[in-house]
Amino acid sequence: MTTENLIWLIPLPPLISFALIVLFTNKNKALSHTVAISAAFLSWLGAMIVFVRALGVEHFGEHPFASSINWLPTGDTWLKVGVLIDPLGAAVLFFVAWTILMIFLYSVGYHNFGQPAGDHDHAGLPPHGATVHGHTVLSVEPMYSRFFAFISLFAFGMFTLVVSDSLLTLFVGWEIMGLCSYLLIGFWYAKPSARAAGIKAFMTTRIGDVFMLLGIAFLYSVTGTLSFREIFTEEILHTLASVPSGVFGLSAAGLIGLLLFIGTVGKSAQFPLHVWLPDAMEGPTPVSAMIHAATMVSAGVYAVIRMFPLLSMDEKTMTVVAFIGAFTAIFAATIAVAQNDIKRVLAYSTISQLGFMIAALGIGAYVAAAFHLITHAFFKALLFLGSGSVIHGMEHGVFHTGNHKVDPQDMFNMGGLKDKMPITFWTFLIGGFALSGFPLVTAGFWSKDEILADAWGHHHYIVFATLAIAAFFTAFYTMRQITLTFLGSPRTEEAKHAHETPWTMTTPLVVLAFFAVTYGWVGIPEHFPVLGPLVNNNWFHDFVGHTLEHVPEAPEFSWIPLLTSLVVALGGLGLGWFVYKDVKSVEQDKFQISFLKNKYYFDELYEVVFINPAYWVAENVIYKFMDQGVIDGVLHIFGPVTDKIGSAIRNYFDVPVVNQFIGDGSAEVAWWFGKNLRPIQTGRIQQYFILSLVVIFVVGGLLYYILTLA
Amino acid sequence: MIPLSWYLTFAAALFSIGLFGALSRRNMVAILLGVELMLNAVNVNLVAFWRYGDVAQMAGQVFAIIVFAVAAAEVAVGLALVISVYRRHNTVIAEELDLMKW
Amino acid sequence: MNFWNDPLKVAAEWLEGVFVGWGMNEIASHVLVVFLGVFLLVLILMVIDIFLVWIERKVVARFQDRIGPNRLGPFGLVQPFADIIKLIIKEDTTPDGADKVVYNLAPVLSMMSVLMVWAVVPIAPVMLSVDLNVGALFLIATGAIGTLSIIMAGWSSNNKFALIGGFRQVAIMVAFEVPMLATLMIPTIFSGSMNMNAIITAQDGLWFFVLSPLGALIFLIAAIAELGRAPFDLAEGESELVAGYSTEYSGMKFGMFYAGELLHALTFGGIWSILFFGGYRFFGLEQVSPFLAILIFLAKALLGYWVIMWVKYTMLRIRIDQMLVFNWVFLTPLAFALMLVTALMNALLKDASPWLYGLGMFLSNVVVGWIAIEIARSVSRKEREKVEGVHQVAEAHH
Amino acid sequence: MTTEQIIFLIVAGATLASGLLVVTSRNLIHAALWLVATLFGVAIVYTLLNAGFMAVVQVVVYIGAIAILFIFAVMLTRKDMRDSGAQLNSNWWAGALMAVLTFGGLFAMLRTWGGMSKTAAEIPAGFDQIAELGAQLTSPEAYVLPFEVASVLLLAAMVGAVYLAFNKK
Repeated sequence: MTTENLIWLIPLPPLISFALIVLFTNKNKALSHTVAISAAFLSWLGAMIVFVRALGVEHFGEHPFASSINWLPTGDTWLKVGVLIDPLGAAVLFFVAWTILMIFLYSVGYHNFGQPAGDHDHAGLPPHGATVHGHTVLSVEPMYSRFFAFISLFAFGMFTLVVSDSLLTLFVGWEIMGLCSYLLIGFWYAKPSARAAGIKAFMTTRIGDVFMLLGIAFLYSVTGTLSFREIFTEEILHTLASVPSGVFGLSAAGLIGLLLFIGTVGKSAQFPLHVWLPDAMEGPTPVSAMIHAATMVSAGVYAVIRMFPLLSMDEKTMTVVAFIGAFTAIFAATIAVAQNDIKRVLAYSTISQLGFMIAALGIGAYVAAAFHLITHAFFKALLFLGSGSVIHGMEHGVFHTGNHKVDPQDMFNMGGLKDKMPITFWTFLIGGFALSGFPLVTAGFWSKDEILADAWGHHHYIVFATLAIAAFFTAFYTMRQITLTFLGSPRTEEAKHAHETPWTMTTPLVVLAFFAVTYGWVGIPEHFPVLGPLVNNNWFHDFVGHTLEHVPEAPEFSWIPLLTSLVVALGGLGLGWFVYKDVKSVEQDKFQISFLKNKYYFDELYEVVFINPAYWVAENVIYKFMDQGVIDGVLHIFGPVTDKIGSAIRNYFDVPVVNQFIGDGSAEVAWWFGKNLRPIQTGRIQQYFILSLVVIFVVGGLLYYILTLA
Repeated sequence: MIPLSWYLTFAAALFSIGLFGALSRRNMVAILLGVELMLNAVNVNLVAFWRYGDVAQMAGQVFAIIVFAVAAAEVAVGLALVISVYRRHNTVIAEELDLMKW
Repeated sequence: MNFWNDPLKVAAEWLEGVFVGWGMNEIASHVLVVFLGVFLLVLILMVIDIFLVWIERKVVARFQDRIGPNRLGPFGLVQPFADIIKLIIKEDTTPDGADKVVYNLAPVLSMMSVLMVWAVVPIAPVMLSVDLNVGALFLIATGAIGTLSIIMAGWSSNNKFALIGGFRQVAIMVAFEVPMLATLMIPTIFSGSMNMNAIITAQDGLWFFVLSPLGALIFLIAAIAELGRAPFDLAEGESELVAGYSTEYSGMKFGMFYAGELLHALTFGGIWSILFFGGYRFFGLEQVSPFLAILIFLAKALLGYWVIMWVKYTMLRIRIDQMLVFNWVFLTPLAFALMLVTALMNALLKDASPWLYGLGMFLSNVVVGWIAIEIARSVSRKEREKVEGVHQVAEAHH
Repeated sequence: MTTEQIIFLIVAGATLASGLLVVTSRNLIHAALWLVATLFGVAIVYTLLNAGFMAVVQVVVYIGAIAILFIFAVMLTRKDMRDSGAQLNSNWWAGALMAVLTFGGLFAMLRTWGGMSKTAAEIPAGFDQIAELGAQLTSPEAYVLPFEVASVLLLAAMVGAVYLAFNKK
């Protein structure tokens, strides 16, 4: 099979799996997850083959794998759909395939496959446990098959997005993921908070998507194409850059870039549309991992990276992007410090890290953004799956003690899990250090260091300083999390009885931990002391950089960003450990600042600024004034008037004319004719025959007369 | 040599006789006899047109043969109906079988 | 061209010359000569018919270990003439309530249908009344007229026995026409024509009897049924219906039915010999003289007639329902199967050598016959078991 | 007038006369027998038209099967030997008028038609009508479909007739 055909096939297995599970295997849990994991495996296999083949191509940037077909006729041209795997696509495909496969595998364990059905579990609620021989144990998820169907569709959306060669198919995948995020965040739909979170995620991302669609439409109307390869030609980019858009003094390129970027802001939960992501924790943990690492938010960043040539055409847009990114990075990092929910900390850290990437793009650090996207995907997937594993272990303890009031997600209920869950601890530690940027060994260090180096090298000192502080906070809350969760001694009875999770959950952790460490090594800068000359090749920069026509220069090596990142990482970690090593309860936590804990009151702000006015407008303006006052009022006028007209018509036209004259009259006439014609129907076929012949002779004679004589 | 018109006139006369039979006889079997005469008249026309047209083209005879088949089918079913009706109503007079009128 | 090579043509031309010499119109003389020819043929046939009565009586006597007519003339040869005189001087009765015209027309039609067959029978290479290209089909057509005569006789007699006999005969004739028509197709397939002369010419090398013995057998059976002779003589089964459709006829009218039947039997013997035994051909002897050919043909026809008689005086009469069932469920399917197989084999072996062709045809006939007999045996065994099973139950009940 | 024409006139006259007797005779058996005579006359007309095969088939099918069936039907559907009562219905004059009008109309149309004076072409020597007929009836380019449809029609008619006439116990 040619690589191009193979790429076409990569998104298909999850889609087929979705259909199969929904239509056929819904009743059978084992069959459903077999189908879903097989599909994920097939896509993974295809992705790996494509990736390996891509590595073998010389000058892959100039000769990417691409093929397209005509899809929709639009006037005299065709709307094309196609696939494109260039270096960026190949790298993204690599991590997407790996993380999706791992999350699929993890989901089997997470949803307690093999456990008995719950005593009083309901579809739409998390499993409550089952009683076996007097013990309460974990029970299997009631909607197990449905979950695999949804994440299969999710995976289909992501693969479609990654392999697409145009904004059109990218947007299709994008929207499929939007739907899936809604479905999966609200997976336990009987929980009001999950329902609300699903709606919130859907609505919030929709705001971004509308702008993105505007951007796509604008782009198409200007260039007549949506294909990346056609847009990113020198000629079109320059045209776009030179055409003024008439908005904010931006060029067309700038405006389109800005609109597309707003889509990303929604999808990747950047300020000010970040509010949905923490709430998305309501979904099952594999979904969180899916959203935070493998698919959804990565898709947002991927889209911006994709559109980078367009974005970089306008300096103002770049500034906005850099500002939003940097602000989000520090803003979310500070919130994360005050969160007690283990997943919530990670959620804000995701927002913060995405801010890093966006900021890197904003300052033109294309490769660094892509690099951080990939390393982050690995270690954030690892962290989420690890936190899921922790929660799972805690739930085990909760079932053991039977005290269901204990929140298994609250870090202050944990502590000392290091010994109970060693695999989870060590892999979580690796993930956490990677997130903090622990020097040299972790992937996070190399990618974050590259961003800082780029910011310093390109003289974006404000961004550099902001990101450095954000990185410090990152290291601090990460260590806080690790310390509270794993170190010290158990703070509750439940934590004492926590238990290591099954192999289906730990295996993905180990695999992802491997990547969280090693993936950084492909991007060691050439001029890095000691290690640089040893590796002597910044492979990642070289590979991904060639996606662009002008390969971005790697920043000059400088000691300042290196030392900065060393200091913030180690300092943050150390401080975190120092502050929290003896904390026994929430009250002893000095950082429970309500301002941070309540996320700068953004939800409340939105409540006041947007939601309440919307409700007020809906209630008073739309409902009471427009609907009841104007529309109903008009209708109330219409009613009597039409009633009058109707009765007039009835009395003076319908009854006398239509009913009596036309209706009854026609019936009378028909009756009269029928009565008088009835004798003709004698039931004697010979008479009919004679009559028909008479008619034939009369008609024939007339015709003959008309045609020949007249 | 016989002119074509003779055959056609003969066929027309035979057809009219059959028509009279079909229109005027009371007995259903006799009506069918009249129908047979009409069919024969048609066949005479068909064969005559074959003879006076393109002899190599056998369409006239082919259609005459198909008329034979139709006639055979018509007689078989028609007479079966007549016998069936006779069993049920004990009559074969067409005028007495007017159950379906009005 | 002399008289001995083509006697009919020479005689006809001579006669025409004579008539024209008498001052007659040329066309009228031609019509007159044709009429005379037909008259001559009928005359000869009637004379042969008279002797058929003698032959029939002689043969049946021999079958029944008697001597038969032997008083009048040598070997009783004058006996038929005495019979005729008796028939003529008998009272000619017409039943009360009979449909007189139809009643009197029926025997004439009966005789006519037989005589009409001879219009297409080639009695010698040069002697053929009408060279009709659908000769074989003509047989069936005249058979239809024979059917008509019988139903007319049965109906017009105003007699229940006669009517039932007529119905029976018509049922038989209509039924056995089907396998006869199917077997008629077999010589047609072999010769590629329905023309009688062409069929005889095609039997140059091999008689069709050799190619299709089963076809010949089926044709014989159907012919006997058409004739209404034993074992299929149900229309006049004397123990049931007195004399069937001819019950009310007396005198020469009965004589015409009787003579018609005998002549019909001889006719079918002749047709059988033409279709399956080469007609007037006999190893080139027919080329010597037309008269010799006539003799050969007559001998073969009489042989066929003898076979029909042989069957008649050997077999028992069967029941009407048995007979119709025999036709519809055995003979007709067999005849159609044989026709299909023959047509298929003909298509397959068209270009094969004559030896292979003949062998293939013969073997296919044998196979079809064998299969038919096996099926008939298994069916009859089941029928017998059904009957005997019921019988045993009845006995046990006793 | 040639011999053929004389023969035709005689045959046609006899045929039409017997045809008239078919539709007018009181005795239905006689009517059926007159039908036989008419059909025979038509067969002779076919012979005059050089369609020998048609003539023979006419005799086989019409006289051998259809006429016999008619006679059977007449016999099976009567209570007495004779037919009593009126044989023509009350509208017979209208039927007669229609018949005469039909003939008149057809005759008038035939008189004005140009192809009436057409003369018959000689049938080419060696032209085998039956072989040609058979070939055309079984040739996919010609009439195999009507032929097959006719056979299906016959089958359906057979089944229908058997079903209708079957005396249900």
